[in-house]
Amino acid sequence: MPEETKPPLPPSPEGEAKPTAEKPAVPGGVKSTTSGSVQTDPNASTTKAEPAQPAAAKPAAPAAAAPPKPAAAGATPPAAPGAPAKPAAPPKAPVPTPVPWDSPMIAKLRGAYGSGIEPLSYLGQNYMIVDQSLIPEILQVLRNEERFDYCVDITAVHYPQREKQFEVVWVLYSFPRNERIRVKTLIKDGEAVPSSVPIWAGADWLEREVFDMFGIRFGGHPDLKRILLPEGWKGHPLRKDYGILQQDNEWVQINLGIESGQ
Amino acid sequence: MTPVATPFFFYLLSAIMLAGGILVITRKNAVHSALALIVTLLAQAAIYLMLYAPFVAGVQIILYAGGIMVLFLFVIMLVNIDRTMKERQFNSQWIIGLIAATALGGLFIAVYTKGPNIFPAQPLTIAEADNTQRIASLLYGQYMFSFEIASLLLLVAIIGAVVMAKKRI
Amino acid sequence: MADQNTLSPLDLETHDKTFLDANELVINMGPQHPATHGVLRVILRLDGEKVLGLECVIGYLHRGVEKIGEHRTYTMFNPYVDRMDYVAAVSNGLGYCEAVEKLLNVEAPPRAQHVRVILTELNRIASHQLWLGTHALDIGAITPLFYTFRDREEILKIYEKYCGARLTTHAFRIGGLQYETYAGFEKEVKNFLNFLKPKIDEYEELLTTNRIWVERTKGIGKISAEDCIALGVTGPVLRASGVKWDLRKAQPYANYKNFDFEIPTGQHGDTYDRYLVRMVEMRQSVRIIEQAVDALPEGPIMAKVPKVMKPPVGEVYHSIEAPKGELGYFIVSDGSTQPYRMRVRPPSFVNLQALDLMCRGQLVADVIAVIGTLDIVLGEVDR
Amino acid sequence: MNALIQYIESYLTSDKTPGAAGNMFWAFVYIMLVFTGLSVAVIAMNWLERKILAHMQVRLGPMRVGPHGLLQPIADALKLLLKEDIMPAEADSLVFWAAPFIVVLAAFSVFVVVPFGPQHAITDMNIGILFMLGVSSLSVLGIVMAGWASNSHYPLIGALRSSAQMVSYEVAMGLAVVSAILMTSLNASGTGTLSMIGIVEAQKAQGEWFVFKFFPLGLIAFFIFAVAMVAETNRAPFDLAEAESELTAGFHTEYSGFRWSLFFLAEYSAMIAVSSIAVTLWLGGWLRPFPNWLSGPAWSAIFSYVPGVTFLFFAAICFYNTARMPKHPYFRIQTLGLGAFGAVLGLIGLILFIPAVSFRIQDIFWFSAKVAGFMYLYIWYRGTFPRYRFDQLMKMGWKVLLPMGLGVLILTAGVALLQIKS
Repeated sequence: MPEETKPPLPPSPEGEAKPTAEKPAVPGGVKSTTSGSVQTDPNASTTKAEPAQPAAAKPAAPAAAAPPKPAAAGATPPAAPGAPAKPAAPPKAPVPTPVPWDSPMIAKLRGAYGSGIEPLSYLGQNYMIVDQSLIPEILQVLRNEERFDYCVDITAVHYPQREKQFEVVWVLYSFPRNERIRVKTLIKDGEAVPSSVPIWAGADWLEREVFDMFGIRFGGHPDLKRILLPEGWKGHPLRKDYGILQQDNEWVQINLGIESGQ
Repeated sequence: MTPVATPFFFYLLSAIMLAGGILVITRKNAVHSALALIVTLLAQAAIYLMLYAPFVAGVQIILYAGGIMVLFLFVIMLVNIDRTMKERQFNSQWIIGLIAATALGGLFIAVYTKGPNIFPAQPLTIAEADNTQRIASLLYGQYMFSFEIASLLLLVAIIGAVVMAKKRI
Repeated sequence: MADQNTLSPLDLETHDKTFLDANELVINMGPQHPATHGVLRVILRLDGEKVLGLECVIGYLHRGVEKIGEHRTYTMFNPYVDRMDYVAAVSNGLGYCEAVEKLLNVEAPPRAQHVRVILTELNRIASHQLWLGTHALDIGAITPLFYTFRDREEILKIYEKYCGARLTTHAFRIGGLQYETYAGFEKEVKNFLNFLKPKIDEYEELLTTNRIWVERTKGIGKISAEDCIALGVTGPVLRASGVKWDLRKAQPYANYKNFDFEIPTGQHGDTYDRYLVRMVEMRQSVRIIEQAVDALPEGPIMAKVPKVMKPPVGEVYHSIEAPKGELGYFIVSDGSTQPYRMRVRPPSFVNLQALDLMCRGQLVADVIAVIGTLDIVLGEVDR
Repeated sequence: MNALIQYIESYLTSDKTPGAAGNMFWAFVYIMLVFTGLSVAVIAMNWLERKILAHMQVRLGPMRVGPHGLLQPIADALKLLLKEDIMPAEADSLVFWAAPFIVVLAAFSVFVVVPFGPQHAITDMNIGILFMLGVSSLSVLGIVMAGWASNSHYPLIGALRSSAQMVSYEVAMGLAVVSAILMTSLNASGTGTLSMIGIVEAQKAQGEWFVFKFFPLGLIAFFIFAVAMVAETNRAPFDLAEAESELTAGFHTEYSGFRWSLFFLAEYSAMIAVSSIAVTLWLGGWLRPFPNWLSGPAWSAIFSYVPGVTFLFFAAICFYNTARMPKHPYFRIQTLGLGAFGAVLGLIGLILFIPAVSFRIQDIFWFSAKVAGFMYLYIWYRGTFPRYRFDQLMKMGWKVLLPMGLGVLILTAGVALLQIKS
C-alpha cells in the first residue's frame, strides 16, 4: 500500500501508515505450554490500518484476552495504536520520569559551569543536558579529570518541531569507575558541533555516521565525509522529514540506472 | 672409445647453436633473445656431452641455463622493456664492428686451412666413466690455489651486490 | 591518526612508470575479495610490500535498519535485529529485548533469563567457531574450517529444534521467551557440551602449537590497551590487549551475576593473543551453560507485558557483551507504539576503525590475517 | 630379422640398464614404461590427494563419479581437454605457448636417471644426480616465462615470487645432496659416485641407508632435503604462489584447459621426481628393508611376497567396500565397477606371487612404496599446515636451511675423514 508521506508530521511523531505484516507464528513443532491461545487469529488479517489517529477505533481486537496468565504475545498482529484499555489491565504503574541526579562529580561540574549543565537520571541511567557552548570543554574535563576514557557512542536525535531541532548524544563510559553516562546537547539545524576526535580517537567514524545520517557538521573533524552512503547521495536519511520510501533519488537513477516504480 | 653419437648430432647441435646465436642479436623483444640464448647454452651442454665431459655439461645446465639465465629473465622482466621496443634500432659503431668481424673471419679461415695439425689428435686417455673423478682430483689437487682465488672473487662480487642494493632494503 | 585522504590515482597506464619503481602504490582490495568477510573494500597504500596506511570503504550492505526501526512497533522490529550480526543473531535479540524491557520497566522471569543465557552463550560458541574456521582458512590452514563447521552444526540443530530457525533465530521476545524449551532440551544441551569439550582441544592441537600458525600470527596486528580504549575497541580484541573488561562481569545483565566464569586476557594484543582469548572464551561459555542448565528453574517464561507496548516517554541505553564486543541499543520512546529513535551501537563497526592502526607497517599478507582476527561481520558494520 | 630378435634377447641377460648397455629398443620400451607409469601415478595422485585430504577434513571427497570417485581423475582429465584454451589478448603467444612445455620437459626428463632397480632405469649416467638437479632447475625458466607471457601484473608477481622461492631452495637442496654423495665415497677406492645406481649400490655396500649413517648428520641432511623439495615444487606450506587469499594469483592463472593441465601434470611429476631423488639418496632406492641384517634365503622369500600381499590387501578393501555399497539399484553399476577394480588388483597380486615375476618386480615395488610414502607426506602437509608468508619463506630458505646445509656438509666431511683415517 504505497502511502504518500505527509510532509509536516503532526507534533506527536505518530508513525504514518504502517503495513501490519501478518507475522506467521511458526511454533516449530513446539509443545507450547500456553494451551490454546497461540493459534493464528483468522479474522485479524492485514487490516487496512487507517492513518494513525490517536483515537482511531481499532477493529475489535479479540477480546479473548486470556486472564492475566502469561499469554504468549504470539500471532495476533499488534493492534493499531490507541487500543482501547483492556478491561483487566493491571493498575497503571507510576510512569517513570527523569529525576534530578546528584553526585560529587555533578557538584564539582556545577561549581565550574553553573547553569550550563542539567544533570538528570531516568530509570537509573544518568545523563546531563549540556549547553552547546560548553561542548568541547566539558567533554575534555570528563575525559581527563573524571576519567571517562571510553567513548561508547555518538549519535543524534531529530526533533523537527522543537526550536533546537537536533539533540547530539555522547555515551561515555569510565573503566576505572565502571560507570556510564550520557552527555546531550541541543543544536539548531545547520549549526556545527566541535568534533571530539582529538579527545577520543574512536569518535572519527561515529561522527562521520552522524554527519552522513543527520547532516550535522563536526568542526575540526579530520575527514568528514559520508561513511555508509555513497559520495554523491543527496539528503540525510535519519531526519524525520526524509520519507522512508524516498530512497530512489537521482543518485540511484544515475549510478544504478533503475527507474524504480515506487 | 665408442663415439657418443654420430656426426649427424654434432652438425645438428652446432646448427642449433648458430641459429640461436643469430636469434639472440636480431630479436627485438629482449625476452625472446634471452630464450634464444638459453637454447644455445643447452646445445652447448649437449656438445660437451659429445666430448665425453658429462660433468661440465651438467654444470653448464645448472649454472648457465638454470641459474644465470633465470637472473637475466628476472632483470628483463622487472625493468620495463616496452620503451626499448618502440625505439628505432640504431647502431653507430658499425666501423668497429666491421673490423672485429674481419679479424675474427681471418682467424677462422686460418684455423680451417691449417687443418688438424694445430690440434694434434691425441687418443682420449681417461675413460668416460670416471670423468668427474678426474676433474675433482685436478680441481682440488693441482689447481687448488686458482680455485680458491676464483671463489674469493665471487665472494667480493656478492658483497658488492648486497652493498649496492642495501640502500633500498 | 588521520591519514591524508588524497589518494594518488593508480597511474600505471603511463608507460614510463613501472609498478616497481613507483614509490607509493595504491591497491584496491575488495569489495568482492575472498578474505574480507563480506562486502568491505580496503584501499591499501603500499610501499612495495609494506602497508603505509589503509582506508576502509563500507556501506555496501547498508539497509537502513535504524530508519526502519522508527516505523515499526517494538515487537515488529525484533526480527530486523537478527539480520544485523547474522552470525550472532541470538545475542542481538537478547540486547534488543533487554533494552525494551528496561524501557518498559519489566523484568523477564528467571526461567526465561536462564534459557536466554544458555542460548546466547551457545551463540557465542557458534560465532567463535565460525570465526576460527574462516580466520584459519585465510591464513592457509584448510582443515580447521571443516572441524569448526561440523561442531557448529550441532548448535544450529539445537536452535532449529527450539525456535525453528538456524541462523536468524528470532528466539526471544520482549518480556521473555516465545516458546517453552522443547522436551529433552537440557539433556541435548548437556550432550552437546560433552561433545564439544574434546573438540575445542582438537582445534588447539591443530593450531596453537603449529609453528607456521604461530609465525603467521605472533606479533601481527599489534594494538596497545590505550589505543584500544581510545578507539573504542571492545570484546576479545580489547581483552587480548590486556584490559580485563567484560560487560557480563562489569555490568551484569540477564542474571550473569550468579554464574562464575573467568575473563581471559592477553598480554601483547597481537593476532595470536586474540586467538588464545577466543579459545578460552569458548571454554568459559561451556562452563556458563553447564551452570545455567543445572540451575534451570521452573516457572513462567513470559513477563506481564501488554500486547500493545506503549513505553513511557524517555530514553534508554542498554548494552550487552556480544561475541564481537559491546553491542548497545539507544532507544528513545515518545509514548507511541513505535520507537522515536532506534540507535544500534555495533561492535564490528567501531572495531573495524582500528584496522588502519593495526595494519600500519605490516605486510599485505598480514592485512588478511588482521581483518580475520577482528572478526567483523559486515551486516553489523553497515546496518 | 632374427638379428633383431637376438639383439633384443641379448639385453635380457645383461645386468646393466638399457641406456648403459646401448640397447636402443629396450631403452625405448623403458621410456614408454616409465612415462605411462608416471601418468598413471599422476592420475592416482589426483584421486588420492582428493580422498585423503577429504578424510582428513571430516568429509568424503569425490564419491559420485564412479565407485568412491575412482573415475573422478579421468573426468577431470576429460574436462581439461574439452575446456576452451584461451590466450590473453596481448599475451606473448610464442612464450605463452612454450612455457608449459618447458615446465613439463623439466619435470619429465628427470625420470631418465631415476633408478627403479639395479637395471630398471632408462639409463645410468655417471652424472645422474647432477643431471637431475640441473634439469629440475630448468622448470624455473618455464614458470618465469609463463608468468611474464600472461601479460598481467598478478601472474607476473606470482611467477617472480615462486621462481625466487625455487632458486633459493635449490641452493639448500644442492648442499643436502652433496653431503649425501660425500657418504658414497666411504668405500675402499675412496672415490664416490654421482650415478644414482652407484649411490644405491654404495648404500647396499655400506650396509645402512644414508639416512641412518653418522646418526644425526644423515637425518639432518635428509630433513633439509625434505623441506627444500616441498618448497621446490611450490607445495603445501610453501604454496604461496597460488595463495588465493592474497592479492597475487599463481603464475598459471591465465592458463586454461589443456595448457593448465600440463602445469598440473608437471607439478605432480615434479613431486614424484623430487621424492624419488630423496628415496634414492637417503632411503636406499630399491633396497628392501634390512637387506644385510635379514639376508637369509628365507627372509628374501618373505620379502618377495610383500608386493603380492599388498595388492591382495587393496583388492580385499575393494571387495569389502562393494559389500558396504548401498543396495539401491542406482548403485549396482558402481558395485560392479568396484568389484571389477578389486578383481584386477587381486589378479595383479596373484601374478606378483610368481617367483620369476616377483624377483624382477620386487625392486620397483620397494622404490615406489617409499615414493608413495613421500606422496602421503605431501598431502598430509597440505592438510595441516597454514601457509608461510613470502618473507618468512625466503628467510627460512636462506637463513635456516642454507647454514644447516653447510654445517651438515662440513660435519659429514669431518666424520668421513676420521673414519677413513682410522
